[in-house]
Formats: sequence, structure tokens, C-alpha cells
Amino acid sequence: MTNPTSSGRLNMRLGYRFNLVGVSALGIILLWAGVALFAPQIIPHSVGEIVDADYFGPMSRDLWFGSDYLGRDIFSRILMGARYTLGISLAAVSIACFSGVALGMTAAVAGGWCDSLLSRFLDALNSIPSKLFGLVVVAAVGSSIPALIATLSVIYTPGAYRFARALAVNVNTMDFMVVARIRGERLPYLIASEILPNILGPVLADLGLRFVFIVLLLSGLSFLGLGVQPPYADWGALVRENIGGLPFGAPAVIFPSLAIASLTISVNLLIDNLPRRIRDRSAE
Amino acid sequence: MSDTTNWSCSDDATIENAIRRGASRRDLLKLMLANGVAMAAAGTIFGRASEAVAATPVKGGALKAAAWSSSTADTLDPAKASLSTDYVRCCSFYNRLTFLDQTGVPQMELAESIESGDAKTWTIKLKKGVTFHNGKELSADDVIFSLKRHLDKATGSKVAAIASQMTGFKAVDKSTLEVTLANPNADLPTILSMHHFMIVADGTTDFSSGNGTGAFTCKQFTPGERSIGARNPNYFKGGPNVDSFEFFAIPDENARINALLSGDIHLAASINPRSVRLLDGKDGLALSTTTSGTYTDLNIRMDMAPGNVSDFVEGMKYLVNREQIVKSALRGFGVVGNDQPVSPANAYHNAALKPKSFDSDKAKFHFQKAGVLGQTIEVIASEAAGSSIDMAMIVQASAAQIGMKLDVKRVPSDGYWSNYWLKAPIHFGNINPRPTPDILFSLLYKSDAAWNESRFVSEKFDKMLVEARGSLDQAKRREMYNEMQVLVSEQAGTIIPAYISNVDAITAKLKGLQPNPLGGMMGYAFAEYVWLTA
Amino acid sequence: MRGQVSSLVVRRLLIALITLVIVSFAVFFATALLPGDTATILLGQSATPEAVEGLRKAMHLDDPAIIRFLRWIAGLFQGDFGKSYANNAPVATLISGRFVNTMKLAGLTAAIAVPLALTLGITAAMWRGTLYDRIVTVGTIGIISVPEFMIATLAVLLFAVYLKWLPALSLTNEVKSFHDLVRIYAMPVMTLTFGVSAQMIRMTRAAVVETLNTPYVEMALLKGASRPRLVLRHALPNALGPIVNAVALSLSYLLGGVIIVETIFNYPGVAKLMVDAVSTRDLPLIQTCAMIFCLGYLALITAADIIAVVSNPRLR
Amino acid sequence: MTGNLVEIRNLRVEATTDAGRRVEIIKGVSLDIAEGEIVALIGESGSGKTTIAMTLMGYARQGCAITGGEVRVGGVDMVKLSEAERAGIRGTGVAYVPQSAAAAFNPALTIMDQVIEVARIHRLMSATEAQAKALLLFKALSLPHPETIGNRYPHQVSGGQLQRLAAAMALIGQPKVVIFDEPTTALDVTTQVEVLRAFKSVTAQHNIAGVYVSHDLAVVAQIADRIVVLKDGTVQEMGATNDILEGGQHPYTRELLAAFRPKAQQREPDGKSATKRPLLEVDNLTVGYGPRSRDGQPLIKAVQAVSLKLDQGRNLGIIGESGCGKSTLARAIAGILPAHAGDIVFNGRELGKAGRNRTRNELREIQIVFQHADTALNPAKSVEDILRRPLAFYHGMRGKTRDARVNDLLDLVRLPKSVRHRLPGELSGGQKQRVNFARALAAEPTLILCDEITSALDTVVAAAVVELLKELQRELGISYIFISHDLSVVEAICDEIIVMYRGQKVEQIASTRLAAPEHPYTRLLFSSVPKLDTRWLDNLERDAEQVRAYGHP
Repeated sequence: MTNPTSSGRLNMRLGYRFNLVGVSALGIILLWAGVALFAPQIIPHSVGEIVDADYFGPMSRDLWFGSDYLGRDIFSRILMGARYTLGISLAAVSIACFSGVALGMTAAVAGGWCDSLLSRFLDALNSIPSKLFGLVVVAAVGSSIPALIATLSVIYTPGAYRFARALAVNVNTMDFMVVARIRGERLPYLIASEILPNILGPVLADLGLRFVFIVLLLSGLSFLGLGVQPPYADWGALVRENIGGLPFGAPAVIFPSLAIASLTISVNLLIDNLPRRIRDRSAE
Repeated sequence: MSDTTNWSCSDDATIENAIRRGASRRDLLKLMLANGVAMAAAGTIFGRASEAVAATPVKGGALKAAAWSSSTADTLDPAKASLSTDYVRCCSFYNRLTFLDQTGVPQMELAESIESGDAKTWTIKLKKGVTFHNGKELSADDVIFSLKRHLDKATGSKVAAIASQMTGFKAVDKSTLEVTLANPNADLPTILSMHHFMIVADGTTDFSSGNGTGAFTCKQFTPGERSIGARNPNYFKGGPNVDSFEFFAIPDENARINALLSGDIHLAASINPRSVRLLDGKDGLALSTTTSGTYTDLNIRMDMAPGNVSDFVEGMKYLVNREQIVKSALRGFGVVGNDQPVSPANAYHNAALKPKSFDSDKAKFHFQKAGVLGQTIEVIASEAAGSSIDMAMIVQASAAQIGMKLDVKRVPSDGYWSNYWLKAPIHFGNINPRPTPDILFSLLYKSDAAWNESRFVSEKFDKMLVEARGSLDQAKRREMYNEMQVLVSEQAGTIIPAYISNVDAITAKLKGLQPNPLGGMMGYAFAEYVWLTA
Repeated sequence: MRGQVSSLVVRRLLIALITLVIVSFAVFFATALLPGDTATILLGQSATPEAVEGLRKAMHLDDPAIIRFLRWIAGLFQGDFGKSYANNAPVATLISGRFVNTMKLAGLTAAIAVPLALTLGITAAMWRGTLYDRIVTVGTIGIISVPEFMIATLAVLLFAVYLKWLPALSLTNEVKSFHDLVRIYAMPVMTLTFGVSAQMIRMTRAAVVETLNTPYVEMALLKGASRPRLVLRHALPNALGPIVNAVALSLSYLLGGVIIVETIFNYPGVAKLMVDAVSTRDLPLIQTCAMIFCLGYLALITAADIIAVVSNPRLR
Repeated sequence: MTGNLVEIRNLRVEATTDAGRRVEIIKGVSLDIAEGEIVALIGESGSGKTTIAMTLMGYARQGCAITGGEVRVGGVDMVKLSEAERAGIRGTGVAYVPQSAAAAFNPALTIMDQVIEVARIHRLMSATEAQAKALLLFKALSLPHPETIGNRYPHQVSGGQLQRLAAAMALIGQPKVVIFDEPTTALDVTTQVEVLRAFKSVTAQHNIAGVYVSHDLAVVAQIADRIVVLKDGTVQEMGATNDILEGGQHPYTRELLAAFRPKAQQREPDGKSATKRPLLEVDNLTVGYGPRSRDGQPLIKAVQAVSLKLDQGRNLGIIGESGCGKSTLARAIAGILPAHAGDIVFNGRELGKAGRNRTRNELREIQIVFQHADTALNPAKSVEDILRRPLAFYHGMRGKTRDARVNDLLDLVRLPKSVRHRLPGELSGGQKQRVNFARALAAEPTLILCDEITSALDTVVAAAVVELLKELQRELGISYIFISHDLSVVEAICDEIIVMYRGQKVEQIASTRLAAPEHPYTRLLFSSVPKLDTRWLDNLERDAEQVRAYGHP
């Protein structure tokens, strides 16, 4: 979907071409990242403080997003929640994608028994439904933040592995791999500098997609009471806590859901409108 | 914290709206309660409300109700019953020797009479003409078998501790039996009204068929799913009003409420106070509130740091803002407690004993004396102990204001009772209602009791406990129990901020539901007494 | 033709067996980590040490977990799934009713979601770049981004509580007529269809678009073929492989991933049963549920592979 | 209709680069095609010849658009028509024969369904009539067992047959004009002769006008009445076939003709090297694929007991049609594909069969250069990185010396320094192949195996690369093994030539005696190479039994 809206000169030097949708999506993501970083400094009320005698209060000057089921300020809780939703999801997706891609490339290049061993093991892991796997692990080791990150990355590693392996297998059949192999190169070099540069683009797009799935799974786990535990709360937990307010449209449940949707939609749009590297320089 | 009652204009509107809809006086009371207006004599609420409902029962209809929890561990074996779901099913398929009416006085059910001269050996006469679902005549042997099996480890009975005081059983004739106790206990009739002492046929091992003397015969029972009972035509107390009774659990609270709102079920059990607002303004629905003595308490073990310093315990008692807990954690569905287990629903409740009112300066003074002001103190809470997390949040917020750092550590409900309860230095517990002060005190506060949550030790208390148990003189007993309640409130490390009301939501078509001290849903026996109007 | 497909099936079955063994051991080690055991859970608050000992002996839970696990596997070969710890009923009877429910829900959802997703995906690829295509793409991104429990809760509030058209609960045992079936299954199936079809649409569209850029489709264009003919007659048969794979992956979600829908609609499926089993540390039940999910996943994947091979003359 | 069948007036076509800028690729082209006349469009790749041919059907490839001029076919201007109207004419008015028929046939449909599809789309006739017509065409195009070939799938039929089936597919709709888009480029010479013959007879028989797009003058000479020479989207020269062949005026035409007659190597083996030990000796080498049977023989034996010798500084050519095992032999020598039997002696030392069990120095001395430069160079790495790695790996060069060495290598292969920071994707085919070569030279090898390195290049660029090889041999004294299916290129560089057929070495000829091959297959092969003489194809008699024995059916 290329819609050429950019002027000639500017993007020439940058070597990349952005389009409007991609830029605005990136803007929203950076906004949330900023919020996650500086949350403690910018929240109007402390997260645990009960500021409203009533509960599920409407939006007001003092409480921008109204109050939650206990009468606490939902706006501050969303800002602090950003830390957990973004933090946990980002950590989990980077671990999952890093290990998935590394294993995928190794399997593609090494081939033989190593490939089938890895594929079988990760395929088995893939067959256990993610939420139930999360349930068993959380029940076993409790749902501390590191345990959650570990669980989420284990759930999504097989997917990243399958994707990366498929890409790497294609690259592996290329002649430059034959040349490198016959030169006597070892596995690490073959992976790091021959295969990785070629599959980095699609892998990053896949990372974005997995990030969205992890945010949703984290909210799902929180909904089942297995995700982030009080006093901390990620957006999924906020929605769960205040789900009671949904029938009368309490902002306390609507805004966290909008926060989740805004993050996931902007990541999706960014993936579909990634800036494309320009190889047009030969024309100058 | 502004102390104005939060009587906002929106509340007035709700009241007018209710009146216009012709809400009965009872609904009115509820609405006012829902909006947190503290009533002076909380204890008598349920008393007045019940008379307004004595209309005439209607026969017929298929009753459908939903409890809050069930699993593959559901059972029809009264001894193993562990959840409200099990109690309701047992009440519908079996009977007990006695049952408690609204005022907590034991009434005769299967038993004709229960007497004893010295409160040690009791003679129980059984009613005539009572048959089990499979046609077998009720006999003394059935009762003896039902009581004796609690002592056998393999049954895994929940009330083994209480049943252990029954040492001797003798069948005098087909419908009379004699039970001798280890030491005298005037409360035996009340004890026998507990759900675990339901009477089953002699020699039963497989309980999945639900063969009892109860108001319903068991048509279908799949653990973790549902049970369906049909009216027992030859029920000795005259058949129940409804034709059939389907009972299952909907763990997700919103799903349970939505099921009630959409008319799929007639009763949704134990609604979290927070969701009561959902039901406001919805016509054709009503709430049934029972303050039956369930409470969630903050236990400070006095044999471990920091509980071993009495000043710390004192400080904590002042730190707990009981009104705030009742208002925002329990949404007004609870009654302020005075740190002792005997609730207002019980006849022996010592209303004169006032709890320590919320005073952050006194709390700070005691904490400074105890030298714990700067430290971070861990408090364990879990959803397993109802509303404990919300209570912990409130205490944590008030502690923060006086520079006291309480770290609320939430743990999953799975395995809470075996891993954290009774073990962590400061943690929340949750106690279900018990019919008599004697059971409560011997279970929770006797020096050597297994469930002594704060390791409260007092010979004086233990001596009075045994003495009160045996005496048949009501006045003397009441005076002793009052003094014991003061002792517990002052010296024990258990802080009971409030007695939690159990709220059940019902459709307006369901009539005849009355509160009962043994718990929600009319002491879990509602199926027998309620009826459905058109 | 026979040789190719049968050798594939045999290889797949072998792989499936190995995967099953890996999964069962993985689940065993995970459950072995769970604190407490069935006895302590059942006794709950009154779990005094002696009571727990007594009950454990009665339910012969006292021999070590690994022995019990191997005995369970041995039983498996005679088709005996063992007895549930919690209520001593044979696991098979406990699961059979729920398995039928899960299959019914999964079947109904697949019957609706798969054709819907394929048509949307194919037509979006057919009119690539038009407004319709953008609507479908943005729509799928939107649906993927909204958490599943939001969709379910909103649906219940709107149709059950507010409009009172549909029951809030899925009372599976009251389905007498087709009308009941539609009323009771409408919302759960709708919620699941949203979740499952979004991914399928996205993958189908990508697969068809990719085959549209091939020389043989250009050749067909140069023979005067119209756009629908290009997509349906030329592109689709070659895009079948990746599409079927995407469908299989999405449908495998319907087995275990539906725990949220089962919770909200109180639908008695295998997923909820497994949740109960974990809370009561009921090892045989957990194992059997895990086996069912794993078998379901493998069956779907194998079916996808076979269809891909059969549909592609080169591999046949 | 008196005027010309096809009139193209001042045609302009624009393309959009990925930076969103519009570039004009056809800059005002005008040409006519009379009834039954075949006009050839000839030029290098990128000269726009295929784009012009496509405009006859009003079709422009991805990202391109017709921005000016008229294309009247049978009086109808294709540019002005709507897409639906154009579709109506495609297949009936104008038909298309694709370059690679193997890719143009849908693998999931049977051949007959696809051949008669034009008739079904435009509802010209019923299915049975269409099948009967197709059968006639199959016979006219001399396809083997015409009755059953229709029910087969494309992958069950050879390349040559598919090309003729593509022609049948084009003719089924009785088109007035047929576009031949380099139909024989992907074929072996022996098959190409058969296919050209079939095309010629069918077009004459149905009096069909046509546009024949190609970069091979010799092929075009046999079939076209007039030739249009193109470069960078403009017509360089236009005229009757013989006028162009004999006296092409335009310098570019002359360059095309020159590239076609390469100067033969004709180097006498100098005495000195004859006595010394040969650089490479291959003895009875057998290489195969697939599972090994009990006696150790692979299922498919691609190379059977081939022996050869190569002296220092000399070049050995290996020629043969696709599937004869020449590449497999080269890969076995390089150690990529371990041989099953026989041994390879290099500089007197026995080499390990697989690359793994060879010393780093042994691997350094033998380098291989592949045909498709765009898969032989890592698209994600710059030219500089590609050249630096072998220098660091083999010679441990670092920093300054390595950068200087990279510059030397670029000079050696006649590439400008500015190429260092470019990615392979930004270079032309010729430039990429030179970088490919520079990488081989970086190892300072003694033997370079060239596996079809000129087949993917245009004739002019290929000629330049061959010249480069010769200069490098003079400067560095490297010896080559040159593998190709194109006799003229092998002839230009090699001293000895081996001819391979179905995995076996059928003959070894010195480059001086190429005119008189002994083995019948070699004679068939050499005679099938088209000459720059319009009558060559007509009077090429083929020894029937030779064709049956060695030709592809």
C-alpha cells in the first residue's frame, strides 16, 4: 500500500520514505512509551489513594477519567498501568522473538536432527493453549512480574521460531550461502552476518504482531485473575477490576479498554505502513 | 477524609424512583443501606424487615438458582461439604435433626425432642413416619451412623474436631437414641443444626444419588456442572412449593448478574457489594441481605515479630478505619465489628462492647512506642478471604498518612488456606458463621485451638469457656460470654473490622426468602421454603 | 497419489506421537510444581495435618507423583483414563459431556467463521487497493486489537440484559429445537467468530495477493480473463496451502483458547474443566485435558498438510 | 483493410520508482506491422522491447502506465479502450506467447484446460470443438502423443514441449497478431531448433502477423521479416532482416553484430606446461543424489565415471545441455557436493570429497562463481563488506591494507570505486557478475570454476566479461574451468572442451579442431547453434535417427 505523499528531496537523503498513517501510529506508540517512562512524575494522584467517596464516578475536572470501583483516580492508574502493560509486553516479546529467531536460524542452517528436534519440541509447546499454559504456570510459581514475562515469552517463542525458520530456510538455499559454506565459514558467522540481515525486516514486522498478541493475552490473563496482581495493575487488570461499571458506562472501564485498543491498533498500523528503504539512488 | 455522609442528590432520586415504583418498605431499607447511610441499631435491621413478607405461598414452577463457586470437587456427602453450593444441595436432598430459625433459636426437624438433665447425656426422640427417597423408614441406626462417621479419618469430615466431643451412641429403640458427650455442652441442639450433621441412610458409601429424606429427590447431579431435584411427594413436612429445583454455579460474577437480569435464573447467590449498584434502578429485582456472622479479620500473630510487641497490636487496632471499610470496601453491606467473633445475629452478642474508633494519632503514638514507624511491614491478602484486598488497600492508605509503610502482598487464592493462613505474621482470614459462641471460641480462641489465628493464650479464658459450655443457667451463661467477648476484643491480635452481610439477588417473582443466621440463601435451605409467583 | 499421501500421514502420526509424549511430560512437571495437593485443597480451612494425612491415605495419594503418573500412562494403553482425584468419578465420564460441548461450539464457530473469513479475504485480495479492501483491512486490525472479553461482555449487556433477546447463559442442556440452538449459541459463537476470523482474513488475503503476482496469473490476464476468474480459477488453487494452514492454526485456538468465552457464558467446555482440575490439583484430569488439546491441534495441522498436498498436483 | 494491421504512433510509457518518482521508459516509439508480417524487436534487457510488445494488448506491468501515443490494432486504439474492452480483444485479436512457458502455465490446472481457456472465456466455441482444435494445433506443432498430452499437468512435461503448448494456447483463438516474448531463450539449442521450426510453419500456415521480441540476432534472423533495433526506449534503426544483418548502419547495431562473432581462443598448447604435473586430475568421478542403495550407488547418478585433466594456466570448457551433469561435476570438484566414487587430485594432493575435510588453503585455491549474480551476492551487504570478508578470512587482512586490497580488486574487474558502498540490488547484471568475480579473486585462487556465468547476461555484456576473464588470466596466471550450454562463449575462452551428455563425457576436443567433431551427439549439438544467415534454419537437414537418439522429444 504505497501512497506517495512525500516530497522528492527530503526523503532522498534519509533513505527511507514515511507515509502519514505510519507516522501517526508511531506517534501514539512513542506517546505511550513516554507515559510509561515518566508515569510516577506525572500522575495527579497516588495510585492507591482513595480520592472519591463514591465509586465509578463520572469524568470531572479533578479526576479526568473519573474514579474506579474503590474510588481511586483511574487516570493515574492508567498512566501507571502503561508501565506494566508496555513493560511486560515489550520484555516478553523481545525475549520470545530473540530466542525464536536465533533457534529458527540455527535449525534452518544446521538442519538434520537439530532441526527436527527443535521443531518437534517447540511444536509440542505450541499445542498447549496459551491461556491454560499461563494458568498452570501462574498457579505453580505465582504471578510475579518475572514469572509473567517468562510465561508470555515461552508461549510466543514457538510462533517466532516457526516464522523465522521459514524465512531462514529460503535464504539458506541462496548461492551466497553455498559460497560462504564452501569457504569454510562456521555456523555463528553464517547466521549472524549472512542470514540475519536478510530476514530482519519481516522479523521486526512479526515482532510488532506478536507484541499485539502479548498485550491481548496479558489482558486476557488479567481478566482471569492470573495476570498482574494488586497493588500493581496493568490495563487488563484495570478493565477486570472495573468491569462491574460497564452496564452504566463507567469511564473507569471504558478508558483502559480504549488505551489497550489505541496501543494495539497503532502497532498494527505501523507494521502495515513500515517505511520502505529507498534504492532509487542510482537515478541521481 | 471528609466525614460527610455521601448522601448525594443522585441518592434522593433513587429513593423517589423506588417509592414511585411501589417498593416495599424493605426495598427502601436496602436502598438506604446501599448508599452507606449508617443506621443506628444495625443488629435489628433484618428483624423488622421479615414481617413485611408473610404473603400466602403459591405452588408450582421450576426454580433455577446459581451459586458462586463449584468444581469437580462438588459432593453430596454432607461430611465433605465445603462450599455454599454443597450446603444448598444437602439442604434440598437431606434433613438435619434440628434447624435454626431467623432469631437463631434451634427448632426441631427430624427430631421430636432433644433433652438432657446434665448437658452430658442427651436423649433424642425421632419423628414418626419419615421415609428416605428410596422408601426406607428413618431409624435411630441411621442417625447413629450419620453422627459416628465424622470420627472416621477416611470420611475426611470438615467437622471432625466438633464431632470428637460425642463419645457414646446408644439406640434405645427404633426411634430413640442416646448420645453421651466427653464433657457437658448445653449447645448440642444448636450444634446438630449444622449442615455437616445431615442425616443419611445407614451404611451409605456412594453419595452421588443424594438419597435422603429431604424436600427434593435427586434427578441429576454432575459435579462441576449442575444438579436437578424434583419435588418429593411424601415429604414429612409437606412438599416444597416449587415443582423442580435446578442448581449450578456461575463463578464469573458479571455473568451471574447478567443471567439474573436476563431472566435465566431466579436467584444469584453472594453478590459482591460492588456490583449492587448494577441492580439499582432495575425493576423486577430485589436484594436479600443477611448479616449472619461471616467476617474477614486482620490477624496479627502475637508470637512473632512485629505482633509480639503489644503496642504494635494496639496501634493497628486504632489504625483500622472501620466505617471506611464498611462504606467503600463493603459498600454498606456490613455491620461495624468490635474485634470479637460473636456477631449481632447471635443472641449472646455483647452490644455494649464498643470497638476502638479510628484515631491515627493514637495509632502513630503506639507505633512510635513499638519502634516500628519507619519499617516496611508485609500484610498478606487474597481473594480467598472476601474483600480482604480492598480492606488492606484502605488500611495501607491510612498507614501511609502517618508515615507507616504497609506492603500489601496479594497471593493467589489457590492454596491460600494451606500456605498463608495461620502462618504469615500479618494476614487476613475469613470465618464462616457458627451457630454458638462456644463453637466459635473453642475453634478460634482456646489457647491450644488449631485455628487460634493470633496465638491468643489466656487460662482465664479457657476456664470460663468450659464452665459456660456446661451451665444450663441462661443468665449466668450470657454474663460469662459477655466477659469473654471483652477479653478477646482487648487482648487478642485479631481485628474484626466488620461482620460482612451476605447479599443474594433475586427476581421479584421469588417470594418467601428470609434471612437466617446460618448464612445466605436462608441458611442455604431456601429451596424448601420459597415459591414463585406468576 | 496414494504413496505420497500415505507416507505423509504415517510420518505425521509418528510426529504426533512424539509431540504427545513431550506434552504429557511437560504438563506433568508443571503440575508437579503446584503447591499443595488435592487433599489439602479439598479440606480447605479445616486442613489439619492429621486430617490431610487420613484423606491422602484414603485417596491413595501417598505414593510419589512420578509413580502415579506412570501408572496413569499404563492405564492409558487399556483406554482407562484413570479416576479423578476430586470426586473419584472416572475421568472419561467427566470429560465426555464437556468434550461434546466443546466440539459443538468449535464446530458451529468454524462453520460460520471459516466461510466468512475466506470470502472476505479472497474478495479483499480480488479488489486489492479499493475502498472495500481498506475497510476490510482496517476492520480486521480493529477486531484483532479489541480484547475478547470486551466483545463478549458488551454482547451480553446489549442482547441479554438490555434487549433481552438472547439468554445470558449458554444452557446447553435445554437445546430442544433449532430455534433454541440459535438463541443459546448466538453470542458465544459470534464472539469467537470475531476473534478467529480476523487472523484468517489477514492470512488469506496475503496468500491470494502473493499468488496474484505470479507469471501464470499474468498469462491468464493476457488471455482476457476477468478479475474474479483470475482469483478463483488461477490464484486460489495455488494459494490453498498457506490458507488451509492459517485456518488450522486459527481453529486450534477454538479448543483451549476459549476459556474466556466459557467463563463469561458459563459454557461447560473442556477448557473450564481444566481450570477446575488445576485448582483442585487433579492430575489425571489435567493430563487428559492437555492430551485432548494436543490431539486436536495435531489433527488440525495434519489435516491442513494433507489438504495442501492433495490440492497441489506437483506434490501429489 | 488496406493500411497496416498494427500502427504504433509516438508511444510513451512511464514507470514509478520505489521513491515515488516517475521515469519515462519508452520515449516516443512508432512502428507498423503489415498483414502476415513478423517484426522483430531486438535490444538489451531494459531497452523496453517487451514493454512495447505488451502495449499491443493495452497491458502495462506493475507500476507502469501508457502515458502517450496511439496503439491501433486492426483499426482499434488499445490505449483508449476500457479495461473490459481490452480484455475482449486479448486472446482473440492479439495473443501472447510467454518467455518462460514453465512459469506461465498454472501448476494446479491441466494443460488442456489452460490451452482451451481463451475459447471458454470469449465463448468462441463449445469445449469439445475447442479440444478438437487444440489437438490439430498440437499435431501442427509436432508435439509427441498429442491425444494424451492435454490431460497431463505442466510439471509432467518438458520445457520445450511447454513452449510449443504455449504457442498452441496463443493460436486457439485465431488471433490476427501474436506477440512472441523471447520464447526460446530458456531452451537448449537442440530443442530451440525444433520449437523455431514449429513456430515458423504455424505462423506461415495461418498467415499470422507477429512481434518477435529477442536479444539473440541469430534466432531473430530465421523468423523475422523486418528488424527494429531498440536501446533505452528509443528506436535505433529499422529495416528488412537481410539489410540489418549485412549492413547495419547504427553503431549500436554494429556492436550487437560484433558481439555475435567472438574471436576464437586458438592458443597453441606451449611446450613448457606439457611435461609438468597437471594442476587438476579428476579420475572416474561418480556423483549422485537421493538415497544410497545397498551397493553404495546413489539413486540418481548425475555424473558417471568422468575423468579429466587441467594444466596450470590452461582453460577447460565443459559444454552440454541442461541436465547433462556439468554443474554437478563442477560442484563436486569444489567440494560442495561430495562425490560417491573416484578421486580428485589437485597440485599432486588428493582432495577430500566434501568441503569439510579439506584444509582452509585447499578451499582457498579453488573458487567457484555462479550464474545468477543476484542470488550469489548477499542482497543485504554492501559490495565493500562482500569483498572484505574473504580477505579477512583467508589472509587475515585488517584495516588499511584490506581497504587498499579492495580497491585493487575493483580495479582488476574494471569497476569504479564508487561501487564500494552500493548494495548488489543497485548494480546492473554485468556489474554484479564482476563483483562476484572480484570476490573469487580476493582468495587469490589458482583455479576458478565458472558455472554458466554469462548465461544470464546480454550478449554485449557477456562478451565484455569474457574479455575480462582473458585479461585476468594473462595478469594472474589463473586457470579456469568454464561451464556453459552456449558454445560460442566456451569457444572464445577455452583451450580444451569436454562435451557431456546424460552424465557421461562423450568427447574431448581441442579448441582448434572444433569444426570437426567425431561423436554424433557433438555433431548434433554444434549444428543446432543458429547462424547469422536467414536461410540457416530452412536448409538445416537433420539426421532423423540422430535427433531420435539424442534430441529431446
